[in-house]
Amino acid sequence: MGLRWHHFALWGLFAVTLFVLPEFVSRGTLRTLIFANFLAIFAISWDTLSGRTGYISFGHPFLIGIGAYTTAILTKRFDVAMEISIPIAVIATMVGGLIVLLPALRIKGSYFALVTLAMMELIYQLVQVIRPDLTGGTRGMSGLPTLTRGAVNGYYMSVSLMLAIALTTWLVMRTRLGTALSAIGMNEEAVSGSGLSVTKLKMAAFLFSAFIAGLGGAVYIHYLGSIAPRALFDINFVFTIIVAALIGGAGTTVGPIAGAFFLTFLLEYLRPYLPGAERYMVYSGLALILYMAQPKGMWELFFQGIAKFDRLGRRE
Amino acid sequence: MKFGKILKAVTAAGVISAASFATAAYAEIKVGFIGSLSSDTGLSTLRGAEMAIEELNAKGGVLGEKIKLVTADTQEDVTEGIKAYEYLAETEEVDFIISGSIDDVSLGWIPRMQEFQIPTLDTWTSSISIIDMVVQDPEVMAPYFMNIASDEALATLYINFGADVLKKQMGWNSVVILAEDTGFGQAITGLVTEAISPVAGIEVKETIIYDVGTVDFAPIFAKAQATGADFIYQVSSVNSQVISSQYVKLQVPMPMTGVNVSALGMEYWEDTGGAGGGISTLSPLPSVGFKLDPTSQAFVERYQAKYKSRPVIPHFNGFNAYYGLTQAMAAAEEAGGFKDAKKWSAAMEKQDLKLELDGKLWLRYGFWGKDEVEEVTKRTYPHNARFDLSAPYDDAQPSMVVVQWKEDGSVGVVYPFEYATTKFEIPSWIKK
Amino acid sequence: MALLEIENLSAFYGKAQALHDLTFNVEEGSIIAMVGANGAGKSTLLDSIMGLTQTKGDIRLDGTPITAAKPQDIVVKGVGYAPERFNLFPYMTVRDNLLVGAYTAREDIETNLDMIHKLFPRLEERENQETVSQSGGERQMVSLGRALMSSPRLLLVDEPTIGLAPKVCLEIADVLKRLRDEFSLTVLITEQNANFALSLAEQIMVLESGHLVASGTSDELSSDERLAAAYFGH
Amino acid sequence: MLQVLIQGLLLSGLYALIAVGFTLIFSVGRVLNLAYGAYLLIGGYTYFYFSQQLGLPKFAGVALAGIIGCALGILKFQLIVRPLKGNHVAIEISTLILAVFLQSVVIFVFGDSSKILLPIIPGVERVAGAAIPFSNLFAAIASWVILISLWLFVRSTHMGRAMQAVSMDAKGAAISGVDATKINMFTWALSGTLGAIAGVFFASYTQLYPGMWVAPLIIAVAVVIVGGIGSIIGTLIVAHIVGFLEILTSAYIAPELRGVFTMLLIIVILVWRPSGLFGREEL
Repeated sequence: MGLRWHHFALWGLFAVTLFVLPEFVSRGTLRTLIFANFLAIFAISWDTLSGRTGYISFGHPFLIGIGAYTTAILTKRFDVAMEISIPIAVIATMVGGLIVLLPALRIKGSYFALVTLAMMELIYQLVQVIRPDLTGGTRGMSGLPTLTRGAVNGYYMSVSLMLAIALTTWLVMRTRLGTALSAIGMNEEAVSGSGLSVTKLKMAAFLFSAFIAGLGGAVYIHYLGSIAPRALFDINFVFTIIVAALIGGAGTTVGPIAGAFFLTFLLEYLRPYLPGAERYMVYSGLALILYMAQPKGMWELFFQGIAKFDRLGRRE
Repeated sequence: MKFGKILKAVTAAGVISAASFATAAYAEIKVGFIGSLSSDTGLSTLRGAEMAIEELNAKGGVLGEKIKLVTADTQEDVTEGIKAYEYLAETEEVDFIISGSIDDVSLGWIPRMQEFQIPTLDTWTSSISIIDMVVQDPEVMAPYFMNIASDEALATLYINFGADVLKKQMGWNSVVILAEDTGFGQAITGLVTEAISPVAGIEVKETIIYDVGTVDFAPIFAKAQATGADFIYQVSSVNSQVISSQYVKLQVPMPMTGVNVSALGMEYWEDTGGAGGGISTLSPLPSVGFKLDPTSQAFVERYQAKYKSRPVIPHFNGFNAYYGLTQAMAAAEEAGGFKDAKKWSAAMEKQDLKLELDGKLWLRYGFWGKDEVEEVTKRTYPHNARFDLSAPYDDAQPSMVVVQWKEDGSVGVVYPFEYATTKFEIPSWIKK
Repeated sequence: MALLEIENLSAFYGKAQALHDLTFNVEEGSIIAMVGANGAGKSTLLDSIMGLTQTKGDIRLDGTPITAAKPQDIVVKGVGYAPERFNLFPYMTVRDNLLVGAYTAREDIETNLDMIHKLFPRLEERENQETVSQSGGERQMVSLGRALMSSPRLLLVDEPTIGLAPKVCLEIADVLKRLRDEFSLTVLITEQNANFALSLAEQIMVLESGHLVASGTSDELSSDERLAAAYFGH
Repeated sequence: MLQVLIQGLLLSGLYALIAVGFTLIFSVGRVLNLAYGAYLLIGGYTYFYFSQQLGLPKFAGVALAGIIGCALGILKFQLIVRPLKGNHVAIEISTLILAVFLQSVVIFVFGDSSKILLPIIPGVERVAGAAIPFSNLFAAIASWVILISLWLFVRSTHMGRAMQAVSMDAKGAAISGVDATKINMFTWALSGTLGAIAGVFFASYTQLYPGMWVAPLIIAVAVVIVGGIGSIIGTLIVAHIVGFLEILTSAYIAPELRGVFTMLLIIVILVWRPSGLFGREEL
């Protein structure tokens, strides 16, 4: 797997930094960090599916929504305890992942992106009309049970979950499975030519991505305490997830996290100057420039920057 | 070497910015606004609050401290609403929150209000389910007030309008309900369906629910016509100018009345490009088509001098924010600030502002007591605006009126008769 | 002055070099064949002349440099190309395929169509057929026809006989000869089938791994024993 | 029955008009322009600004919307599509970002609240209980006219054939002397113009609001997927399938289900016949 001690040292340092953060920052900043953590989870989930295998999903909230709605309905309508409903939600999402897989077995490229977009639209419309007594229809549900109260607890919960998911993903992606997934992204025919079962590999990627999405989605709505289809199955939400993953750096684990943190804080820092939706003008404008400049993401820019400074340093 | 230096600088900058975040300045009363900053209704609340704060500060502030307003946009989105409430509570650490949120957004952040216990005044949502929460859990909901009459009052007034005008004057016997698929739509539809037949004697032929994203209403109107009902009752709060402008553009040969939130503002005529004549809607009191009392009129004049952009006249929730914020500050004076939410709540419950027009009570900002039972609906409305459902409305305002836009672009009140400035009419293209 | 002059031409795919310092001339009114095995760089050479690859060196047409010019400009200057895989427009009819070929030579459509129909009567019969449903031989004819629609002076044909039945090969060879004799075109073809090349071209060049290893008339090359063994099978 | 037929034709015409510009880019440029809906957004707001706010004649408003849409299409091609050199994923993602950017710009300039446009051609006629607003009738007829002339243009002009050629075989087009860059730019300009004009009609029937780019994009996606790429007549037919499906659902099943069947249709078609009903086996 090519693990080195410094990998763990860096992860440890990262974790420790995040865990001591509540001592130094205000509760308001913690709330922002919580959203950054959840966005990071969703971006990692998107990245394991799309960033690595090249199957671009424009309907990722489809998966997140299955997890979120399953646990919301179970806890709100059937009084199921969250300890039970969340695992069920994760399993339901993985089943959803298999549904996404079906078209992927036949179609690729832009068409796959379109079918995922259609799936998101479909579930958005269905949630509103099929059994609104269960789903809450257009307006969703509020007053769901919450896992924690208060900014500090919410922060520790979200950061632990995010770190656990990130570390797991990182480890999994360093195995041969991860290599094979990236290989699918580069050249699917070559992978199938090399005797590996592309279908099984895709299934692994889709299930893994769905697992993260379901877990993240379920915990997210038990943090928010409410669920609304308009906010969830929204192309703007898709946009935020994809941009986070890509700005940070697709195909890496740290990239989506960096992207999520960067973008969430950018939005929060803009709030005093542009309180409304105009904030997205700066956000998307910057995202567009960054993406056009370096489609591999900030992570790549960062490394290039270090290399440049190192060269400069040596010259002095 | 250089890289090391830059790293140091970056770290230093990070520490400084984190530290500046942690220390919040604290020498003033901070009011937080939560609502949509890009909708006319959201702006109404914000500006009403701004005007009240300006006046209070000119008089020396509250408890010797100046009032400062911070805003958080909900974008009419539940998740953004929760984020906005958290931002106000935790980053800005406000003392008091004034809300121009729509129903679904308020329902989203209510759990946060319960957690933070920040005195909060809603000026726009009329959701009866929030008042139900106050009934069920008065302790936790103590800091919450809603100074607009709730859905129940709205529906009840409409039933009276149905009996007095639609049935008696127009001779209509049956209705088809066209309701949007929102919390508000469901609540009003439920209340109206329950009562319109037994009280007003109007039969409900069918209820058609439509999605708020509906682009083309032609088939929906066709369906409504097919029911053979005498008129359409619409319930729309989101994008309601779409349905009304298509009603006019399609010249649907069937009268339509009901609740159309966009028709509550002066901008309705401009927004529909003039395609909005004939639409009538329920409306809270200080709204379009009214002569105002002197105090409110003075407020409107100052408002128009200050703001050149739309909305050109505050919606009723702008008045609610203006008077409500003044009352909240008065309650704070009495309770020694906002820190003790229970004490403030008790002081707020006692607030009572009566405005008269031509020697008669016309607008009242007061709240129902915990155990007070309203006569018509036979239930309690703690922390909800005080309304009076039966003429001569001498206990409080009727809370709701019916206004109608004419095809020439004028607007007037058609019901209750005591307030009426014009008569209810059907659009010219409908053959009688 | 030769119609096409090539001097020190090298071509690259990324960092890989596919052609090494080729220098040769194509005289006006001749048929020249470039012979070589698969992967020797024959297609790359034709692509390079058309401006489709990254090149170094000089290519001159009638004395004017066309190195690194855009394909459309090279077409305008009088080079027609019938590539190995034809690159036809599969869901367009034969006629429309030909008309696209006339994109830069719209005033010659009538004459060129006449000429093509004379050369390939079958194309006229099937002018409303989509090329996706045609046989290899027919596609080769459309491909040649399309190249001719631009009124070229120099025609580049990549592997005109690959995968075709012997009878069709003869037909193509006949057409190429007629193009030179009746319509005074200069033709540069590439061939794996050296015997076909011998039967057609007055001058033959041999390409091996991107290097030009021999060049001469058919007779000269046939008498070279090493080449004869390698390419001409005797 | 007649009523359903009339409503179906009107709505379908509007949908065809919306989808055609998107189809064009997808067929010729082979890229998904997720910012396609933004043409409608910008077109609608341009018309609103010039005709309704500044009071210019309606025709001038529509023409200006078309010009701005055309310029936007060219800019998009020059600034995003060309630099990304055929990297489809990158183009899709950047156009999505661009769409959100344009939406925020509209919010910044015009605010978030929705606006109702005056009908381009006022008036309404009733036939068999169905109302036919002249504006919609005009949009439906315009969509037929535009689509059929586009079909003729693509089939029988040099430019049109070159557009087909570029879409089918880039190398083949290049060696025929077709400048793919010019053709692509022309296609983007045409798509932008058509999109912006469709936006005026779409907005004048529904409403103008910053999020209005999503619904037309979904409609366009549906039409293109079900119809298959490269088929203009397919676009026209499928726009009618989608339009009638919605009207029939609203009339006979439930209005709130109107979008569900369209989405189901997309998914079923994509899984069952990925090249679409009228498309080619080129995946």
